[in-house]
Amino acid sequence: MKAGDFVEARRRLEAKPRASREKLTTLGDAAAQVKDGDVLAIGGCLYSRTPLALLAEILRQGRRGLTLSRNLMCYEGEWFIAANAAERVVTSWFGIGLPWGLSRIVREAVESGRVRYEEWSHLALGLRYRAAAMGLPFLPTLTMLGSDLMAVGEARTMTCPYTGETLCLVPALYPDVALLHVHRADRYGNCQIDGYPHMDADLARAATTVLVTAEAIVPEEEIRRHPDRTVIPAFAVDAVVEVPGGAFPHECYGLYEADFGHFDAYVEAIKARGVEGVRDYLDRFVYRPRSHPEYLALFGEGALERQARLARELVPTR
Amino acid sequence: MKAGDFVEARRRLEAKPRASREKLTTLGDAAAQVKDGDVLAIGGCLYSRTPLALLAEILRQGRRGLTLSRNLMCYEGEWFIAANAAERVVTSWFGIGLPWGLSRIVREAVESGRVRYEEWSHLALGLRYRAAAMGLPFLPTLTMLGSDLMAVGEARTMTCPYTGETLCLVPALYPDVALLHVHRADRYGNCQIDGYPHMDADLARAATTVLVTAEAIVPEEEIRRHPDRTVIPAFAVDAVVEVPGGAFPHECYGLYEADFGHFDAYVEAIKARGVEGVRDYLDRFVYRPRSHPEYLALFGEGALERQARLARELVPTR
Amino acid sequence: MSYAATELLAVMAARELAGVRSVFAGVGIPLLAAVLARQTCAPELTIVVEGGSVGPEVVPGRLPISTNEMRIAHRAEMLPGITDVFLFAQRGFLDVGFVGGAQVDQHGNLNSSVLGDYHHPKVRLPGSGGANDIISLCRRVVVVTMHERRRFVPRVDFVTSPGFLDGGDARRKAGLLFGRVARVVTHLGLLDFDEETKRMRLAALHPGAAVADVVAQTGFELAVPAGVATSEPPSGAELAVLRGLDPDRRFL
Amino acid sequence: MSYAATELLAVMAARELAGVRSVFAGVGIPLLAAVLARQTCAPELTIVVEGGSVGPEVVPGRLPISTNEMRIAHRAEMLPGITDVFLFAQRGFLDVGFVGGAQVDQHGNLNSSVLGDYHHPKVRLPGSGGANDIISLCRRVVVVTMHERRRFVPRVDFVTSPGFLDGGDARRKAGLLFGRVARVVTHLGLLDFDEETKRMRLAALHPGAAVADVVAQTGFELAVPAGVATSEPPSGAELAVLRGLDPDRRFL
Repeated sequence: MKAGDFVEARRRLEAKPRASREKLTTLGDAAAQVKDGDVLAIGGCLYSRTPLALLAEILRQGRRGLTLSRNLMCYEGEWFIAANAAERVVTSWFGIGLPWGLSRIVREAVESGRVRYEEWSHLALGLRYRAAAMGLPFLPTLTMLGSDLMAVGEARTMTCPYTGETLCLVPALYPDVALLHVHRADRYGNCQIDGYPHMDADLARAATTVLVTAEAIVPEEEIRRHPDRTVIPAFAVDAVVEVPGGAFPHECYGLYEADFGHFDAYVEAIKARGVEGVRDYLDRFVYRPRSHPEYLALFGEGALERQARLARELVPTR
Repeated sequence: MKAGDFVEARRRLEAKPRASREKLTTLGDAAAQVKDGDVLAIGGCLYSRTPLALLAEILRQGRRGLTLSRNLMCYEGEWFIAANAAERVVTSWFGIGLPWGLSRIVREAVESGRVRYEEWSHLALGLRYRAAAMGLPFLPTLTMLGSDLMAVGEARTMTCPYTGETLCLVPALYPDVALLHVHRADRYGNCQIDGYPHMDADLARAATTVLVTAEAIVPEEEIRRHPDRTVIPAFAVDAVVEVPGGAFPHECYGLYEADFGHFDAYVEAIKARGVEGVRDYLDRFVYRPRSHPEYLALFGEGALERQARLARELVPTR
Repeated sequence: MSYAATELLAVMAARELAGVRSVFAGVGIPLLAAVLARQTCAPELTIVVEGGSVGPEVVPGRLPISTNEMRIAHRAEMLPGITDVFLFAQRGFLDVGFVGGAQVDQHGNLNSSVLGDYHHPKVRLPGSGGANDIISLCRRVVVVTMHERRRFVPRVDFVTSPGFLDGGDARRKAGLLFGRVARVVTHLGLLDFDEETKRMRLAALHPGAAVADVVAQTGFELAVPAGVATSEPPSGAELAVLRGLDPDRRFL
Repeated sequence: MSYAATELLAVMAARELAGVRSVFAGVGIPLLAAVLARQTCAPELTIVVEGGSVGPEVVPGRLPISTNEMRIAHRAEMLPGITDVFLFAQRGFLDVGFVGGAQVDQHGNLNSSVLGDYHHPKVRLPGSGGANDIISLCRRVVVVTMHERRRFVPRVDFVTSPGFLDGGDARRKAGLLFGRVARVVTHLGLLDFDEETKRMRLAALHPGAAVADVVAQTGFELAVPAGVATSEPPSGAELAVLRGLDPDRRFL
């Protein structure tokens, strides 16, 4: 879809076969809604609430030609590059974090021209999703002005009709599919998130199709008891899957802290064997496990419990 | 300030003497920050979370030439008209509700030309506050297009540079002062609201000065225990006053239901004596009471408790 | 079986929601119709109100008087805030919108702002509220109103909420790309709009109403096709639900 | 008393926050500096990070590695979401922003995107993240960086984050009406910008550094006023706070 094409975006939403009110399904059936060439929006931020279980299933189903968009892209982006599943990345930052240095995978893919990296400032990308969430073609902003980022993307400048000042316009980004991991949802798709909201609520409104994994599927009653905690309404959601630990070894606020030791090992393998290190990792952690519990078991006895303890030390649990 | 003048709005925010971190004060000192001729933004919606205690204090201090802006304006607007304190009203709807019919006070004031009524659609007005909350001159929207509301206000149309379609632009509304009533705040001004958020969070970001009454002042610890419940940050707030029942006889979600019987009596007096009915009401409920508890006592023994019971029947309390 | 005109109106409005998944409804008859539909022809209906409540339920006998009070937050699924609830409509999530007004004209335009001139009104009405937004942004809009000659005027004094404006493709030309006023439900009949001219025409008569009654209560020339059907009368079940919801007849 | 260059940098950055009420800071040295300032020269400081945390505290020894993880949500006052936290800066609420980059040039422009050409980069760097937003939207911006010749280039390969662009009023002309790059804090000294030309100049030397060291590590001609002051060395108290926060020297 052309950037900012709110008309086509709304038409797609209206033309979409309505999901049944009951949306509980499996990872396999949820991920099957992703098609080759789709533009995906990945929820959470960096290594927080990344929908890793959904992303792994999309790789297992062998999708190709995908565009990945995310506020800050973590190593899940490297997975899709190594698997030749992604040809374009739209983000404001790509890596894991200071201690792990520059991503060799990203460097090789982008410097060789094999993968396109479309860079936006963090706010600009957030506003692109928000413009779409609002059903608009663009949002104005004061950021990015004067920078070289204005020249390499689809941002434009306009003269403000009220003040005569120069404004930056960022075009709405309407993803084909949003992939989200939340704390709790009911079987209809009403979602609640604790702690950092990141950009998930905007993604759910922006995308044509919304796939959600939840740490827990709760009775409708629990949602209705705290309606002011609901951030995504059922009518925006197409599939819900219960996946405890669905973001592990990334963090899920209040429930488990990211496993930095695991990141170390992941990066060590890349330093040693480059992209082969990622492919070996995918074999072990993505393609071989026959279920998410089997995947979690690979982290060793009580790994999730250990990270849960660390999480409780940092933030209150409800 | 000219509609949409985001430059002047930010300059005012930057030029403002910084409130001390401690913001607990009295209704009198808080309301004293309102000046004659100010543009006010009133929080809540219609008869929900209306900052009545603050509004009454502003009337007691005899302000003049005010502009009142609110999403849906209830009878607090009639108070300012009857007191000759307001010359302009910016809203999308002005009244109390179906059972109470057209407002005779509004009709007389507007039809005689004594008070200017600037009408926007409900969403358009919400977007005007949101544009200001975002520090922007305007927001685009698809609403109001083609209607006669386009001709009577400061909305404009523009051709979308991405799609060529016609868009409506609504100019940011930057109030001088926002008046809000919330469920809980700490002494620094961090505010939490239960249930309906209405437009309060946007008002707090849009206004140059933000005055808050809270049902309860809570320890900083309680705020830090649930940071994801905070909707207004301390740095946006200038004054905080603890006023239990500060919205009564309007409702405060989960705490007390609106007292419709009181509305009936208020309207009966107007049917009988027109604006004099309002002036008598102001004498009794606004000018005479020497404190908010004294004001609440006028509703009779246990009125607040009765409405609290009704509230608990409707929505869960935490 | 006897029933009030308001009851008939609520029943006929409810039937417009058959199979619908989401409706943006105001308080009064529209809300009663939505709740009735949820219990009859639209079991999966999510009610959305502009005060910022999604999926609320209503306590019989405690009907909300405004769209932003606790009575309409009861057992809600979400309370998203006013601006955000309208943005759901702007994005295209909401199937049907119910609206009304003090005046409705032959092209489905509504007026709830002023009688006379905007700047020097004969009568200052309350204003748009969310009516303009609902009619501009929902997928399909149904006008719900009593059928009275003083309301059904050739041209509204002020277009608060745009129907088809001057007819033809005027609405599209104004930039309103989505949604349309599909029906006007009154206590006398059902009306729709000519595909070409976008002028109002009679689509069905409600039981007890004759074409002459509709014409007499319509202040403009109404197209009346031959052999207009008559709606099924309200059932005992439909009326029982309504009367259970509003036993004190606050709105019925 | 001996200290590492990184410790010196953190102390000097912290001092830039004296009396400041809010700072938009990234992880690493900037966050350490902000926490240090809060315990010394800026007791009322509210730390804001782009992951969406307002007023967090940090657990010594458990420093966050990203701005969007639980370690930096610890005892926060608010968790507003990423887009909304930047909008606080766009509205003008945030006093100071700390930024850095792989390259900084004589006009305070920063590059964290690419070395070489954007479309065919020699080195693809991680990207802007929030750096562009912080430098564009905060009231006052302080660049915090090690002082190395490879970083201090005449002109950045790519302007990820605009300082004064080509100098003079170029920044204002581009539409950046608010905020400005006020200072560059390095481990060798303090730099600011000529009011007219907006070219970088030496404002102070840090203890142990000579003008010659600064010049040697700067890849462009740096204005060096006569009689440049020397900063007070880090105090034992300042260093103790830092070392308590980062005992494993993950960032120091």
